[in-house]
Amino acid sequence: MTWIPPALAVNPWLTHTARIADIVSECDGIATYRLCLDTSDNASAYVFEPGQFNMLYVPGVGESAISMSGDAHEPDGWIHTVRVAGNVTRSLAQLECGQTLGVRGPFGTGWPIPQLVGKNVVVVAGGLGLAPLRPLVYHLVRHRSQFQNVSLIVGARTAAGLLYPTEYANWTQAGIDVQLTVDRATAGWNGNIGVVTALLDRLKLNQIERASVVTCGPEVMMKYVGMSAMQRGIPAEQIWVSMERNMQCAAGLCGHCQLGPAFICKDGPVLRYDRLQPYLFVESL
Amino acid sequence: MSTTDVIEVPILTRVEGEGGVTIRVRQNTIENVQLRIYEPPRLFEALLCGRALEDTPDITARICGICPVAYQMSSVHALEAALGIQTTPQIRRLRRLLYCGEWIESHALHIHLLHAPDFFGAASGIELAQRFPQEITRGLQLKKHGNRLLEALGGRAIHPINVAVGGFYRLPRREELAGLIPDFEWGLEAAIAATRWVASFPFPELTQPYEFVSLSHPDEYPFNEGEIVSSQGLRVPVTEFDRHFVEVHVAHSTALQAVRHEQRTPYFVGPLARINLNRGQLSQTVQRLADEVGMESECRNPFRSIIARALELVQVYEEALDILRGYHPSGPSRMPYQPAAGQACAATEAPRGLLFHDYQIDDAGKIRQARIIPPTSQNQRQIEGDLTTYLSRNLQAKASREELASDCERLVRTYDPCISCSTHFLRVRWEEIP
Amino acid sequence: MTDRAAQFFRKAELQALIDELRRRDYNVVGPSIDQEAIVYTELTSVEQLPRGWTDEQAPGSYRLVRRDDDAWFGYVVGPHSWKKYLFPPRTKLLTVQKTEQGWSFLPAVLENTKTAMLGVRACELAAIAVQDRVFLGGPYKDRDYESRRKSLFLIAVNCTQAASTCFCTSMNTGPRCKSGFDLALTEIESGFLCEIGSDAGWDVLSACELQTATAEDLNEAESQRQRAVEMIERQMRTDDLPQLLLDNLNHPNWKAVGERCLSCTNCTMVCPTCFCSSVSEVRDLTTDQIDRERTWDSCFNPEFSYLGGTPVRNDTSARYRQWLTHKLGSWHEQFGTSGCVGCGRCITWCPVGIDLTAEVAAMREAPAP
Amino acid sequence: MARGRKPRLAVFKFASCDGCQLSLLDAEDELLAVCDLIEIAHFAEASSDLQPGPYDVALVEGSITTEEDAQRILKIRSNSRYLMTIGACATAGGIQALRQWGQIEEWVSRVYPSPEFIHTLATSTPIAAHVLVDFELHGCPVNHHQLVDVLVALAEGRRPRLPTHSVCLDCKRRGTVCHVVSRGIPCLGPVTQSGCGAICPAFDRGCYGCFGPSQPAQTVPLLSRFQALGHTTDRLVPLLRNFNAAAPAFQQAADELSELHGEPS
Ligand SMILES: Cc1cc2nc3c(=O)[nH]c(=O)nc-3n(C[C@H](O)[C@H](O)[C@H](O)COP(=O)(O)OP(=O)(O)OC[C@H]3O[C@@H](n4cnc5c(N)ncnc54)[C@H](O)[C@@H]3O)c2cc1C
Ligand code: SF4
Ligand code: SF4
Ligand code: SF4
Repeated sequence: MTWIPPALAVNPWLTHTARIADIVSECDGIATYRLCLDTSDNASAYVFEPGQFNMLYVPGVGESAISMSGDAHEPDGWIHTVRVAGNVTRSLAQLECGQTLGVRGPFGTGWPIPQLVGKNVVVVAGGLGLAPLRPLVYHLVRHRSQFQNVSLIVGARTAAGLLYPTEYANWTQAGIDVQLTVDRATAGWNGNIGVVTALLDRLKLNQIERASVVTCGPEVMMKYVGMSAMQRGIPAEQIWVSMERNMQCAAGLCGHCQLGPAFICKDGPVLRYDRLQPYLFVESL
Repeated sequence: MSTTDVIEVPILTRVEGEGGVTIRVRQNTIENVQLRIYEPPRLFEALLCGRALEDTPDITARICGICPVAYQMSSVHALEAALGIQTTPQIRRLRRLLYCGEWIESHALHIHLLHAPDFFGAASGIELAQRFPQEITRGLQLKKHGNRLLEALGGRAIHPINVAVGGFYRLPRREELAGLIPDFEWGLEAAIAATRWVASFPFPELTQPYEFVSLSHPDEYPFNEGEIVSSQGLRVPVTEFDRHFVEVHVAHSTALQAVRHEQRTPYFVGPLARINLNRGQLSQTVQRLADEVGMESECRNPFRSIIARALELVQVYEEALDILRGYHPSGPSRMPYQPAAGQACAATEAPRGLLFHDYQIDDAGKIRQARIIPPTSQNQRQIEGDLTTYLSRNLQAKASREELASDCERLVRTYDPCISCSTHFLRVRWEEIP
Repeated sequence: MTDRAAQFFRKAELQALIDELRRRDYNVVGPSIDQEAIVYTELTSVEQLPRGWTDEQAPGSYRLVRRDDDAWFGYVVGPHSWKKYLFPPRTKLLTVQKTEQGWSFLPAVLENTKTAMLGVRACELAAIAVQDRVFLGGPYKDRDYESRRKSLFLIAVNCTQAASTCFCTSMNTGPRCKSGFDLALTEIESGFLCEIGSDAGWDVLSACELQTATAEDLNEAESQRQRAVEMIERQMRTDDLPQLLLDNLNHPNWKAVGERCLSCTNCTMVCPTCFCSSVSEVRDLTTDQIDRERTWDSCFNPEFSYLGGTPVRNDTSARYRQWLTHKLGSWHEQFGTSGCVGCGRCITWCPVGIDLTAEVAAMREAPAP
Repeated sequence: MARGRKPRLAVFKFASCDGCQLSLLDAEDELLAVCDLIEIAHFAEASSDLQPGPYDVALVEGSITTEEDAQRILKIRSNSRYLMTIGACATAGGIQALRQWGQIEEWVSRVYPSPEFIHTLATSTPIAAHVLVDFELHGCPVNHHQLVDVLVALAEGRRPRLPTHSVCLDCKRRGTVCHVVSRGIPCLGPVTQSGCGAICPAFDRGCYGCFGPSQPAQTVPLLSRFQALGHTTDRLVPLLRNFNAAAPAFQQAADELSELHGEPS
């Protein structure tokens, strides 16, 4: 069970003032923010597990669930990578350094790090799905020796949509097999073209029964990743996905995010594939 | 100016609905003046035919978003007369109360946002608010009270949903109305202050030998009941409306305009007419206030109708408070009835003046024929007459067309014309003189 | 805990009980007639009770009718449920203010509402227990619910009749009130038999003139309660429900019911356990203050499952399926109980009379291929 | 909207009662605050200062019933970045759309003694039948809180968003007892879009659909329920043919009902 901050357990609506400390533009419509709480400059205020998320609140507009995308070991603020999707994220994108917004969290389950220890780990990210996976990648890099082979498959629509490109070299150096693919090649691209599952299918995995897959990206992509992984003999119990649903409370009280028996906000967003399987393929559930 | 000239006010602003004025000048004399209404016809009288009579108050409300209650009131009174329905004193009081809400809303709107800017050369009430922040904010509060009352009793301010043939769908609970009392106590004082404020405005000189027409009731300031009276001594029941008033086709225009039946002369309806003809029915407070602010006992200056409107505002605040304080719901919310064939008419006092409805229904309770004469179509001829007089006097003195045009607009605005309700107006077609 | 055996008091004593609770600052709420139905509202006097009235219910139909006796609680359950007091239709969550330094966020001030509910039925006690699990049983507590719940006083009343839509016996929630109350009454002709469920209940009861129940009283009460049991016609098999629903997520009946269902949300609104809500911004333009407010919402509302531009559950049948499978199926896994207590409200108050027990039966009879 | 500059608002009227634009003035508490966010560039009912376009936001009230208006709306569209229709007339043709079930010549001559002077179309069509509409605000009249919300959203550069669910949800939130169930009254709440606050049921009458069809508007099962309750087509067809008579879901439902019963439609 994920650790829940005691103050949130008794009032999940507890919202803190956060100030924008840095904004780094990633690619078209996507930026990474560092948010610092007004009430605390203490690193312990930013404790989270890779895979968890915060609710970011722009007053007068609304809230959005946004994953942590920073390094859990170097907490100097909340790091979030946000894509402009609708009103909340657009209003967020209009804010400048020094301006404030509301934050509550962290919420949700993290990636199953203890279960990955000693395993061949395959991380599959689609588009913005790399954001919630980056804290996990940092962990893998930092504790590389605890894991067997580690592969990171990153897919994007075009090369310009590949998130955090400057970091791939470090990750490779740390012993992670980073593989990139795009749906559509643009000038200058001479890497893979095609869906992430194609790379997954080709991936060399010496001990299938010791392999685990973690994935985040568009729901269809994750479905196919799950299917491909299982076809290669990886049991459903060793596949984890991070789901997305409409969320209002993030605490299992509002009913919006249900998928079958799971509340994506508190039982997820990271869920084991076998738990989702009966529901994931039912249309409009 | 050239010998033949056309001065146009293309869009009358700060009036409800859309219209314009065209004035033709030849050899420095006014040849003719037309108030043009280019509201496209919506054919209410036709679309009512075949509808169940209980739909009438909901449908006729849509004739005008500014004074929907007036349409609801005239229609239910006419239909009740046709069916022989007698309502209870409580229903009657609540209907007066509902009308109070509409008058407050409409008068406060016209005084503060539409008319007052004219006296200070402001383009709008919002602009005027920079100069008179307290007065305009106070006016908005008054307007809001009217709306809150309409909501409490009618469900909402525009197109209330609670008016039924026979009464109301539901009587408001005591708390729903009693909650308004503190606001209305404040509002009564505020309305008095507003009256003093508007009475201090600089008024242009213009007096006309009008024939004022309104309802009149021996015991009360007129809303829903009374005889039709005029300043020329007319006093007849509403059922005789058609013998004394008629809608005519005018040669130079295709608009229907109401005039006195025999004389074919224009007449004047609205607050100024009501206050002139019913001064004795005003409360003591309002009578004293009228004297205090120097409102003549028969005022013939249309610009001063803003004072009449303000005095009426005070009058209806008092009346509303009285009804609110004494309200204890009891008895039926509406009277039952059996549909039966019949014909009847009724007139009530809309904020802008007399509103006449006439219906024929068949034995299944469906409308066979409807006729609706709104206040603005009754004033239209008078407005044109005023414009002619005013322009004849001022054509020489004021050289610029713009100035004259905006004077005309201002004069039209004193009538608070509501053009959206003008179901009888036509688009005027123009033949320019070369 | 002295003598907790059943007590008896005369009908008029109920007023003393109400007065005593009001003296202790409770807002006493209970059944009364309004809008041609028996609804829950603030009570100051027993005169407000629906004496001599009963309700006749059928799918999509409810009528208030005169009884031939003067029973005070001679009805079943109406369009309101008690959840409106514990989980109100609108609740303020947060107040946001603009300051020189930026936004500041203040948790909503909890309303100090001591509520005493009079006339809670067995299925309704069960529903409160279900919502307790939803709002208080998980890792996050709903503090508004918690504060309301903590100061709640519950006077249950046993059913002495049942409506055609009731099926509490199938859901094992009634008609007899077994626990979860401070006091539980059974109405007989001369007065009320009263069971005591808590110290607080016993304490409040001191305001009434009590008598010891005679054997005759006890018999009459028992046969009244038995009458309710016997009147229950509707049945639903529950042992296999979660699995049945899980196995039939693609059953053609979902489409069929989706064509009849209005997606109007009435069933979820009247259901005493449904807890879905949404949050909205209530902005005061003149003061720059914003309240974040939670309002009742429903899984039948298409926008409820909005995600990235379109609803996930984008037709009525998908939404009906979500409701039913949640209520009767996944609720078990989430909260260790069924989400349905068998009160029958959703059957009665569906404007077109859709009956969840019939929909389940349809699936049971012809499981999906 | 462009940042740093107040968006310029214009209000235009077609065949209508004025009630929807009046709603803006009915937002007494917010009016002055809204004017801080938005520049009123053209609003004849409220201001004599009529500025020429282009406008950032045009509010359009009323339906198209004349040839001239059909031309005028084209000009307005080309002069406006964002065009929003307000009210049942502009979004569905309004009550005056009933003419499409009648004979226009006969209707005109019923009202006017000289029908030859009347130039009106046989239809009353919504604005969206003529030009692209960016956002529709429903209601007869619109709800002024919704109107203010939408204007503030636009001024702040957000996409306006309003609930499209049924009136029933609001009806239950306010604790009103369902009339269909408890009294057998035909109420259009289940198929009508939220926005009014469910006032009709709260005043003991059925909803008459003035906010137009909800999503989804399941008229078929609702109407057959009403028929089972004893309501005749004679009553149900006019109920649907009110202020949103020409809104597709209501129009279709009413036409189907009257066809089923051999009424000329
Ligand atoms: C666990 C989790 C983690 C996430 N992490 C990230 C991340 O790291 N980075 C990132 O960029 N995104 C992330 N997302 C996605 C992100 O939350 C959504 O893209 C975001 O909420 C969009 O907000 P918006 O207001 O800009 O978009 P909108 O599409 O406008 O929606 C915002 C919310 O407003 C409501 N809403 C808006 N329009 C409607 C409508 N028409 N009907 C009903 N409701 C409506 C809904 O509640 C919706 O959720 C994550 C989502 C989840 C669930
Ligand atoms: S689902 Fe229906 S029967 Fe069950 S508790 Fe809810 S309203 Fe009552
Ligand atoms: S009264 Fe009308 S709006 Fe209210 S719940 Fe019933 S059907 Fe819906
Ligand atoms: S008719 Fe319907 S939508 Fe219109 S005000 Fe009444 S309840 Fe609301």
